[in-house]
Amino acid sequence: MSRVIVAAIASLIITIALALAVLERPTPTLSLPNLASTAITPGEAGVLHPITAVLLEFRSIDTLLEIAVLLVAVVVALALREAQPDGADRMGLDNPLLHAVVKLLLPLMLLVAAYLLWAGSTRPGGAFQAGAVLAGCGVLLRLAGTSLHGLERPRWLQGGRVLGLLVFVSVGIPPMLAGRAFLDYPADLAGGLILLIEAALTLSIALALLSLFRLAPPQSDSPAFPDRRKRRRA
Amino acid sequence: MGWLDLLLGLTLVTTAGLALASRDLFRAVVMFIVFGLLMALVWVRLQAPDIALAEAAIGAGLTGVLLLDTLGYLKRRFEPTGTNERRPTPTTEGRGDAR
Amino acid sequence: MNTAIDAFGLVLAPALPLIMLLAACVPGFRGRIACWLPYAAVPALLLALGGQTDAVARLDWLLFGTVLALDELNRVFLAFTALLWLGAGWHARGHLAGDARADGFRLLWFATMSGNFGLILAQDVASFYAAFALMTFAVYGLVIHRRSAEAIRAGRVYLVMAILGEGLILSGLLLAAAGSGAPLMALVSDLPGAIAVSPRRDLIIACLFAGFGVKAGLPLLHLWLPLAHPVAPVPASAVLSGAMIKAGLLGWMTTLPLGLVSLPGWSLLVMLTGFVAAFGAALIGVNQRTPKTVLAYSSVSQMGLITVGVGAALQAPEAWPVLSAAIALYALHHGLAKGALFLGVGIAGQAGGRLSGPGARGLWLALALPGVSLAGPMVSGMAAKTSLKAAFEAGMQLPAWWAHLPMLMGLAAIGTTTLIARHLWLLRDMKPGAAASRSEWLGWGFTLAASSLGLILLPWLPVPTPWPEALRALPDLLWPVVAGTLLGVLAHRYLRAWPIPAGDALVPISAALRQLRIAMCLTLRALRRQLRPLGRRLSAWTEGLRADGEQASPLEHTARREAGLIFAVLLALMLLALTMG
Amino acid sequence: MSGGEALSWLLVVPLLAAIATLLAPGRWRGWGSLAALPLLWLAFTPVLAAFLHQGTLTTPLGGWSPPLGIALIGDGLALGLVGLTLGVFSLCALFAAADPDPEDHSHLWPLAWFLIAALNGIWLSGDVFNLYVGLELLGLAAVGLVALKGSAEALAAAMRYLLAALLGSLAYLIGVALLYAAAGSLALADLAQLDGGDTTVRVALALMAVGLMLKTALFPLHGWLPAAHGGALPAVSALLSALVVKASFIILLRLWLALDADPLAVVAAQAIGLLGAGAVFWGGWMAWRQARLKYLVAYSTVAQIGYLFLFFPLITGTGTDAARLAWDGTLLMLFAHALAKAGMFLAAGNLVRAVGSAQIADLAGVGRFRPLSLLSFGIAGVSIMGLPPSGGFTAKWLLLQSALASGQWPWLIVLMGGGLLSAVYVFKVLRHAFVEGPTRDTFRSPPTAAELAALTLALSSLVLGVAAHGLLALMRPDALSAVLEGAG
Amino acid sequence: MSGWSPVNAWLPLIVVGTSLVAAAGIFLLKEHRHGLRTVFNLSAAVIKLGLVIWMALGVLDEVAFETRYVLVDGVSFILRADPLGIMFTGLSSLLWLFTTIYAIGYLEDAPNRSRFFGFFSLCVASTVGIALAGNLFTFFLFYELLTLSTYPLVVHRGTEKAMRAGKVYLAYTLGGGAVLLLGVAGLHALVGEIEFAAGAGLRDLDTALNPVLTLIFVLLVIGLGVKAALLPLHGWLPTAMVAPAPVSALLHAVAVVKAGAFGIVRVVYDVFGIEFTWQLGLLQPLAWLACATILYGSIRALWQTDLKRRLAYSTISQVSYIVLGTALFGPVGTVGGLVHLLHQGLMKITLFFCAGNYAETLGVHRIDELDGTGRRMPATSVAFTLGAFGMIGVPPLAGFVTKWYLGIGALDTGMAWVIAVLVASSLLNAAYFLPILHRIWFRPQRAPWPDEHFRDCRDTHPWLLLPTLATATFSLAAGLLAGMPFSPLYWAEVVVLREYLP
Amino acid sequence: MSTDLFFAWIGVALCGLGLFGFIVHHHLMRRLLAFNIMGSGSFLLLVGLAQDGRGPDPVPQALVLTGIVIAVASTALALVVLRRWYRVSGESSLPEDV
Repeated sequence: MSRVIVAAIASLIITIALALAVLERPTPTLSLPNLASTAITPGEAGVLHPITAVLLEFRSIDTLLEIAVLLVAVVVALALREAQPDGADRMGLDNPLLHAVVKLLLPLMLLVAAYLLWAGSTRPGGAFQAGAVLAGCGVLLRLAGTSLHGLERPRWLQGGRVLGLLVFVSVGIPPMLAGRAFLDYPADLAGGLILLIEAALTLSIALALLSLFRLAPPQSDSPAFPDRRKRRRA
Repeated sequence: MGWLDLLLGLTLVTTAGLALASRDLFRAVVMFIVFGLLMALVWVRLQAPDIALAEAAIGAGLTGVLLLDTLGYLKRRFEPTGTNERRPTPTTEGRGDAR
Repeated sequence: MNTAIDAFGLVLAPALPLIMLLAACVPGFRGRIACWLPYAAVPALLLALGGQTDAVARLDWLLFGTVLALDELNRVFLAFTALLWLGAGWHARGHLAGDARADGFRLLWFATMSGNFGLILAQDVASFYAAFALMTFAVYGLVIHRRSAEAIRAGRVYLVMAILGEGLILSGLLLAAAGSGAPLMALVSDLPGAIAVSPRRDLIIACLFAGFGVKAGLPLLHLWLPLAHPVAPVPASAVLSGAMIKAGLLGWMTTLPLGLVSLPGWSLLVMLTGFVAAFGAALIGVNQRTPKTVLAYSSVSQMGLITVGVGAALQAPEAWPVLSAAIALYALHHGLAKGALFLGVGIAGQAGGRLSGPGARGLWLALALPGVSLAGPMVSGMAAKTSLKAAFEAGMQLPAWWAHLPMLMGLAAIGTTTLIARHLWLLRDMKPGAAASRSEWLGWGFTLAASSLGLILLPWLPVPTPWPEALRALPDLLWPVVAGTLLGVLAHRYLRAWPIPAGDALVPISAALRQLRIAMCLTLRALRRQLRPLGRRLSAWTEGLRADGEQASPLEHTARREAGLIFAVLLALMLLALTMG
Repeated sequence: MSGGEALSWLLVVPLLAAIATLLAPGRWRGWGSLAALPLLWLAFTPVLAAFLHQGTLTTPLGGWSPPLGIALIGDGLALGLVGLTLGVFSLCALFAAADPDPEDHSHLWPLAWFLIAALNGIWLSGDVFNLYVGLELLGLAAVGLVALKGSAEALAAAMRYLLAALLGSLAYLIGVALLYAAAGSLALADLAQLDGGDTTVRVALALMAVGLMLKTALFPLHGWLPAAHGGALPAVSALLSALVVKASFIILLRLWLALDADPLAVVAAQAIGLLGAGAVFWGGWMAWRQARLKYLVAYSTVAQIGYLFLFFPLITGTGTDAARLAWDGTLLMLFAHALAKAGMFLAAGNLVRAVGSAQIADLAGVGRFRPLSLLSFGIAGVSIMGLPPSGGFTAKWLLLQSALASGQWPWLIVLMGGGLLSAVYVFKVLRHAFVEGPTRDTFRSPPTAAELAALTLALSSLVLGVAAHGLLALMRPDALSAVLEGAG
Repeated sequence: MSGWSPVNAWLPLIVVGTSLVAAAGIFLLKEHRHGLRTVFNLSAAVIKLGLVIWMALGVLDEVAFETRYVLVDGVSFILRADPLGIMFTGLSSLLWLFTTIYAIGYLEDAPNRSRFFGFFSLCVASTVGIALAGNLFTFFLFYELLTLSTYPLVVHRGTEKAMRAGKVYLAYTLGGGAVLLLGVAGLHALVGEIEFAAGAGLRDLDTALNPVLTLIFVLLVIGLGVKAALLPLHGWLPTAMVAPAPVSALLHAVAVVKAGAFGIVRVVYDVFGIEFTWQLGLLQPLAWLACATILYGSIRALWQTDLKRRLAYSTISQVSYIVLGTALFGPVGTVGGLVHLLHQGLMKITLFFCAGNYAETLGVHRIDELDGTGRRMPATSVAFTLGAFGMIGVPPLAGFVTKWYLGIGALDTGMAWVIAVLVASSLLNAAYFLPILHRIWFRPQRAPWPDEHFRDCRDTHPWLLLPTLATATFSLAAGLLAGMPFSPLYWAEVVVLREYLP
Repeated sequence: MSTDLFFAWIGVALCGLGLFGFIVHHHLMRRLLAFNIMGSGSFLLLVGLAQDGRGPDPVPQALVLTGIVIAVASTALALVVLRRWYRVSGESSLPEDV
C-alpha cells in the first residue's frame, strides 16, 4: 500500500509541475501555422492539406523515420519468431456469421481506405489512416480464418512491408543527385510523388501492422517454456 | 469550451482511471478501447480530424485488437511441459493485479 | 733507484699479490703460484729497503684519485710487514702442503697481503680505507681456515668486531674528511690537521681511536684476538699478530692529530687504556692453556704499551717526532718478534722429537729468543724500549705521574716475561705432529733472523737513542725479565691456572646478548598474540568484501524493479533542484 | 557537391542498407553489409572534407528550412560522433560477420543498419521532435538487438529495456510539448532563445533530462542496462554500450547548453553530478561483484556513464576555462569509452567463445591460448581504468583540470576513486586469465577477424589518448564559447 | 651540428620507440619462433644502446634532443635528453641488453615467452620514457605505463602466489599512481604545464600558496614513493619476488624502484627546485623518511630466509639512498644520490642475476641451501660477492663511492646524523650479506642440490653467466674507476654541474 | 478557458495518471496501458497547448500523428515481446531479478 502512496505522491508532483508549466507558459513569438499557411501555396507545396504537407513535405524526415520505426518493430517480431519458432497457425473462429460480415465489410473497408488515401492531399485522411483501415481488413480476415495465399509468401510480404520506406527514400534521392536537399522534390512533380509515396506507405503500414498482429506467437501453439527448446538451425 | 467538453474530459479521465484500476484485466482493456474512442472524439473537438481518424483506426481499433489478442494468449492455462523449476501459476489474468 | 722505479714499486707492492691472486684463479697457473707464494712480498720488501722516502705514485683514475707514497713512518711499517709476510709465506708454503683447502687459503693470503701493503702505502683516504677493508675481510677466511667450531666462532667474533670497527673508521674518516680542504679526495695527511680544528674533534677521535682499536686490540675490543690467533693456521696468526694488528696502530698514527694539539683528557684515557691492556692481558694470558692464546694475549699486552705511547703523544705534541719514531721502532720490534714466536709454535708443534732429542737445547733457545727480545734485553727490544722511554722523558711539561712511566713499563715487562715463560711451558706440553718441512724451517728461520737482527739489517731506522746509552739502560731492562722468569717458575710450581676462557669478557657479553634476544623474541611473540584477533577481524572484513557471486544488493533490486518509481522520484528531485536554483 | 547536401547521405545509406538487408536472404546479409560499409565511409568523406573546409554544414531537408522544416546540422560534434559511429560499427560488423555463430541471427543486420540510421539522425538533427523520432527508432532497434537471442533472459532484458526506453521517450515528448508551447518552434536554435528561468522551460528541461537519464542508464536508473548489455550478442553489446547510450546523453548535452543559459541551474547540475558520482561507484562496485564476464563489462558501462554526467556540474556556473576543459574532457571520455568499451565487449565475446563459458572463473589459462583477445581486453581496460597513455586517461586528466579550475575538488575523489575501482574489476578478469592452474586444452579459437576487430578498437582507444588534440579542436563548437560567455 | 636537427627532434622518440616496436613485434610472433624472437630482442637492445650512447655523447656536447607534441590544449608530450635523463636511459638500456640475454637463457623451455618478452620490452620502453620525459605529464604517462607493463611480468608464473603478489603490486602502484595523478593535476592547475627545469616558476607564486604546494609535494612524494618503496609504501616489493629472476632483477635494479626514485629527484630538482623545497622545509622530512627506510629495509632483510626476499628488502633500503641524496641540500649529496641511481642498479641486478643462477642451476632458493655453492658455481659466486660487498659499501666497489659522497654531502648540509644512518646501514648490510657469503664460500655442501641443471657446465649456462659477470664487472669498475671520464660518478657530476649549480 | 487549454489540462491529468499506473503496476499489460494513456496525455498536451488561443495548428497535429504510429508500433512490439516472454517463462510480469 505504501507503494501506492509513494507512486501517488510522485505522480502528483509531476502533475503539479506540469500544471505549473501550463499555467506559467510564455507566449511564443514564432507562429508556425502562419509560416505553414504561407508555404502551402499551389506553386510551392505538393499538397494543400496542411497536415499532409507537414507530414510529407516540411517534416518528411520525421515521417520517414517513423515508418522505419514501424518496420523495426516488424523486424524484431520476425527475428523473435526465428529465434523461437512457432507451430502452425490455426487461428480463426469458424463462425459463418463472421464470414458473412467479412464478405460484406471487406469491400467497404477497402473502399474507405482508398478514399482516405486519395483524400489525404486536400482533406483529412492520408496514408496512416488508410493503412490502419487496410490493416483492419487483414485482422478481420485473420479472425475469420481466411488465408490469403498470395500474401502469405514471405518474400512478397517482406517486399510489401519494405516498399513504403524504399519508395520514400528513393523518391528523396534524385533531388540530392541534382544538388538539392534530400526529399526536396521538384515543385511540379511534388503532388504526384507524394501520392506515390502515400500509396506505398499505405500498403506498407497495413502490412506492417498486420504482421505485428500475426508474428506474435499464435494462440494455438502451446507455450514453450522453459526455454530449452532446440533452436532451428539456420 | 462547453459542457460537452467538460463531460468528455471527465469521462476520458474516468475511463483512463478505470483502465488502470480495474481488477479484471479484460475490463481494463475494454476500458482502454473506450478511452481510445473518446480520444478520437476529443481530437474532433480539437479540430484535428486527421488525428481523430487515426486514433479511431489505430489507437482504439488496432491497439485494442492487439491487446485483446494478447489477453487471450495470457489467459490460457498451461500445463507445465517437462521439468522446469519455475512453474507458472496459472491464473485467469496473470499476476500483478492492482496491488 | 730513480723515481720511476720507485713509483712502479709503489704500485707493484700491493698489486703483485692481487695479480697473483687472479693468476691463481686460472687452473693452469695454480701450481706455479703455489710455489711462488712467499715472493709476492718481495717488491714491498725491496721498496722498503731501497726506495726513497719521498717517492710518490699518483693514479688519478683509480677510485677518487689514488696516491701511494713512501715516507719515514710507513717505510718502517712496510719493512717489517714485508719481512714478516715473506717469512710467513715461506712457512705457509710448507705448511699448506697436503691441505685440501690450500687453494682458498692462498687466494685469501694474497688478498690480505695486498690490503696490508696497500694500507701502509696509501696516502689518500679512499684507497687507504679500501685496502684496510680488503685486509679486514680477507683475513676472515684465514681465521676460519680450519672450519672447526672454534674457528667458525672465532671468525664470527672477529667479523662482528671488525665490521663495527670499519663502521667507526668510516664515520671517523668521513667526519674528518669533511673538514679538510678537499673532502671528496682527501689525503690521509690532511686529516690530523682537519681533526685538530674540527668542531667535532672529540667525536672524530673517539671514532678513529675505537675503530682502529679493534685491530690494535684495545681492551674490550680485543675479544677477537685471543680467539682468532689460536685457530688460524700458524703463518696466518703470524701475520695477523705481527703485521695486521699494526695496521690499527698505523691508522692512529696517521689520522689522529698527534703532534698538533695537546689533548690531556684523551691522553689520560688512552694511556690508561694502554696500561689496562698491558697488565690485564698479561694477567689473563698467563692463565691460558694453549701457547698461541698466550701469545695473542701477549700481543694485546704489547699493543697496550704502544697505546701508552700514542697517549703520551696526545698530551705532548712537541714530543711526537721522537715518539713516532719510537713507536714505529717498537712496532717493528714487536711485529717481527711476535711473528717469529708464532711461526715457532708451528715449528715446535711439528718438530716432533727434536724438542726433547739432541739439539733440543738449541731449538729451545731459538724458540725463546724472540720472547726474550720481546721482554727487552735483546737488540731490537732494547732499542725499542729505550727509545720509548727516552721519548717519554723527552716530553717537556709532563704531568708529574709520568715519572712513573718507566717503572710501569718495567712492570709490564715482568708480565711479558711471565707470558713468554708460560708460552714456552705450554710448548713443551704440545703433542708432537708431523715433521716440519724445509720451507717451514726456512720461514721461521728467516723471521727469527729478521727479528734478532732487524736493527742491523735496516740501517736507516730512526733509532733515537745512541747505543752506548741504550746499553746503560740494560739493567733497567733486565730486572723485569729476571723477576718475570722467577714469577713464572713460582707460579708454575705453586699456582693453578684460573679457568679463564679465551676471549675472556666475550662469554658474559654473549650470554647477555642471548638473554636480550630471548627477551625480545618473547615480547614480540606476545605482541603478535595480542594483535592477532585484530588481524583476523580485518581479514574477515576483507573476505567479506571479496565476492565473486552475483548477489544483487537491495539497491540493485530496486533499480531493476522500480525503474518507474525511481524515475518519478528523480524527476521530482530534478524539478526541485531546478526551481531552487 | 557543396557538402551540406552530402549530410543526408549519412542517413540515406544506412536506410538503404537496412532495406537491402531486409530484402536479401539471411545468409547474404552479413557480407552484404560489409560491402555496404565502404559506401557509408564514402558518404562520410566528402562531408568531413567540406566541414574542414567551410565549418559547420547545414542542409534543410526537403528544401524547407527551420523552423518549418528540419535541418541537418553537421557541426564538429555531430561529425565527430558520426565518425565514431562509423568506426565502431564497421568493426562490430566485421566481428559479427566473421562470427561463426551456429544460431542464425541474420536479423541483426537490418536492425543494426536502422540503429546506425537513427544514430546518425540523432547526431545531425537540429529539431527536438525529430530527435524524439530518432530516439524511438534507436530504442526499438536496440531492444530488437537485445531480444535477438530469444532466450528467456534476453526477452526479459529486452522487455525491461523497452519499458525504460518508452518511459524515457514519453518524458522527453512531454518536454517537447511544453517547449513547443513556449517557443512555437521545434528547432534547437529557436529554443535557445527561450528564457531559461521560465517555469515551463524548467519543467520541460527537468522532464527531458530525467527521461534522457533513464535512457542513458544513469544511476540509479541503470537497472535495465546490465541485463540488456550483458546478455546480448557481443557485437550488439558493443554497439549498445559504445553508441546507443551516448545518443541520449548527447541530446541532453545539447539541450542543456541550448536551454540553460542562466547560471541558476547550478543545483540541478550538482544533483546530476552526484548521480554521476553514484554511478561511478555503484557501477564499479557491482562490476567487481559480477561472476560473468559480460555482466562485469556491462556494469562497467554503468560506471563510465557516471563520468559523462560530471559534465553538468563542471560546465554550469563555472568559468570559461573550467567549462572548456569539461567540454573537452567529457567528449573525449565519451569517445574513449565508446572505443574501449566496444573493444572490451568484443574481446569479452572472443574470450567467452574461447572458453565456452560466461564465467570469469573459467578463464584460467586463456592467457596462454588466446593472448590476442586477452591483450585487447587489457588494452581496452587501460582506457577504462583511465591509465595513460589512453583516451580514458587524457579525458580524465581534462576533467580533473576542469574540476580543479572550477574549485570543485570533491569530483576529484570521484575521478580517482572510480579509476581505482575500475582497476579492481578489470584486473579481476586479467588475474583469472593469467592463472596457470589446471590447464584445459579445449579452447575454441574465435576467427582472426573477430580478434583483430577487438584489438583495433582497443588500440584506437589507446591512440586516442595521444591524438586527442585535433579531434577536440574539431569538435569544440564556436557556439560553446558564446554559451559559456553567457554562463560565466 | 645544426645540420641534423630533425634527427635530434626525433631521436628521443626513436629511442623509446625501439623497445615499443620490439614489443609489438614480439607480441605478434608465434610462441614457438624462438630464434626470431631472440634476434628481435637482441637487435632492438643493441640498437637502443647504440642510439643512447650517441645521444649521450651529443648531450655532453650540449646538443639538444627534444621531441615535442601537443597532446591536448595546455599539455604537451615532451621527450628530452638532458644529462640526468640520459644517465637513467643509459642505465636502462645497458641493463636491458644484459637482462634480455639473461632472460633468454633463463626462460628456455618456459611457456608464455612471447608475452614475457613483449611486456619486458614494453617495460623498458616505459622506463626510458620516464627517463627522457621532459615534463611532469609525460613522466606520469610513462610511470603508469610502467605499472601496467610490469604487472604481467609479476604474475608471469600464474600461480596462486604470483596472483596474490600481482594483486598487492597493483594495489600499491595503482593507488600510488592515483595519488601522483592528483599531485600532478593539482600542480598543473596551479601553474600550467610543468616542464622539467629547476624551479619551474613555482618560486614566483604567492607565498600564500605554500601550504598547497606542500600538500602537492607530499602527494607527489607519496605517489612516487610507492614505486621507490619508501617506508610505509614498500609492501609490494618483497611480495613481488615471486616473479622470474630477470623480472625481479629489472624491477629492483632498474625499472620500477628507480622510476620512483628518479621521479623524486625530478620533483625535487626540476619541479620544485632544491632551494624552493628547502624554503618550504620539505627536505628535512624527506631525509628522515629516507633514513628510516634505509634502516627499516636493512633490519627487515635480516629476518628473511629466502634469498630473493632478502635482496628485496635490501633494495628497499638501498633505493632510499637515492632519495636521501636528493634530500641533502647541496651538490655533493646530490651527486651521491644520483650516482647511486646507477650503482645500485648495477649491483642489485648482479645480485638478482646470481640469485636467479642459483635457483635455475641448482634449484637453490633459500639462504640455508646455499652452503657450498661457491665451489660448484665459482664465477656466479664471485659476482655475488662483488655485488654484496658493493652493497655493504666496501671500497673500492661502487657502493662506497655513494656512501662517501652522501656522507660528505650530509656533513656539508650540517646533517651529521646521516653519517650514523649510513654507518648503521652498512653494518646491517654486512650483517645480512656476510652470512650468505660465508655460506657460499666457507661451508661445505650439505645435501644434494634441490634441483640441479646444466651439469655439464662448470658454473652455469653461458647465457646466464655472461650477463652476470658483465654487470659484476661494471659494478666493480664503477667504483674502482670512479675517477675516469664516463664513469657513473663523472656523469653525476656533469648533471649536477650543468643543471643544479648556477 | 478555451477547449484547447481544457484538453491540455486533461492531458496533464492523463500524464499523471499514466505515470501512476506505470509505477504501481507490475503486470506488463497494465504497464503498457498506462504507457498508452500517458502517451495520449502528452499528445493532448502538445496539441492543446499549441492551439490555445491561436486556432488549429497543423504542426503539432502532424507530430501527434507520427507519435501515434510510433506508439502503436512500440505497443505492438512490446506485446510481441511480452507474448514471447510469457511463452518461455510463464510470467506476465518481469522477474525481480534476472
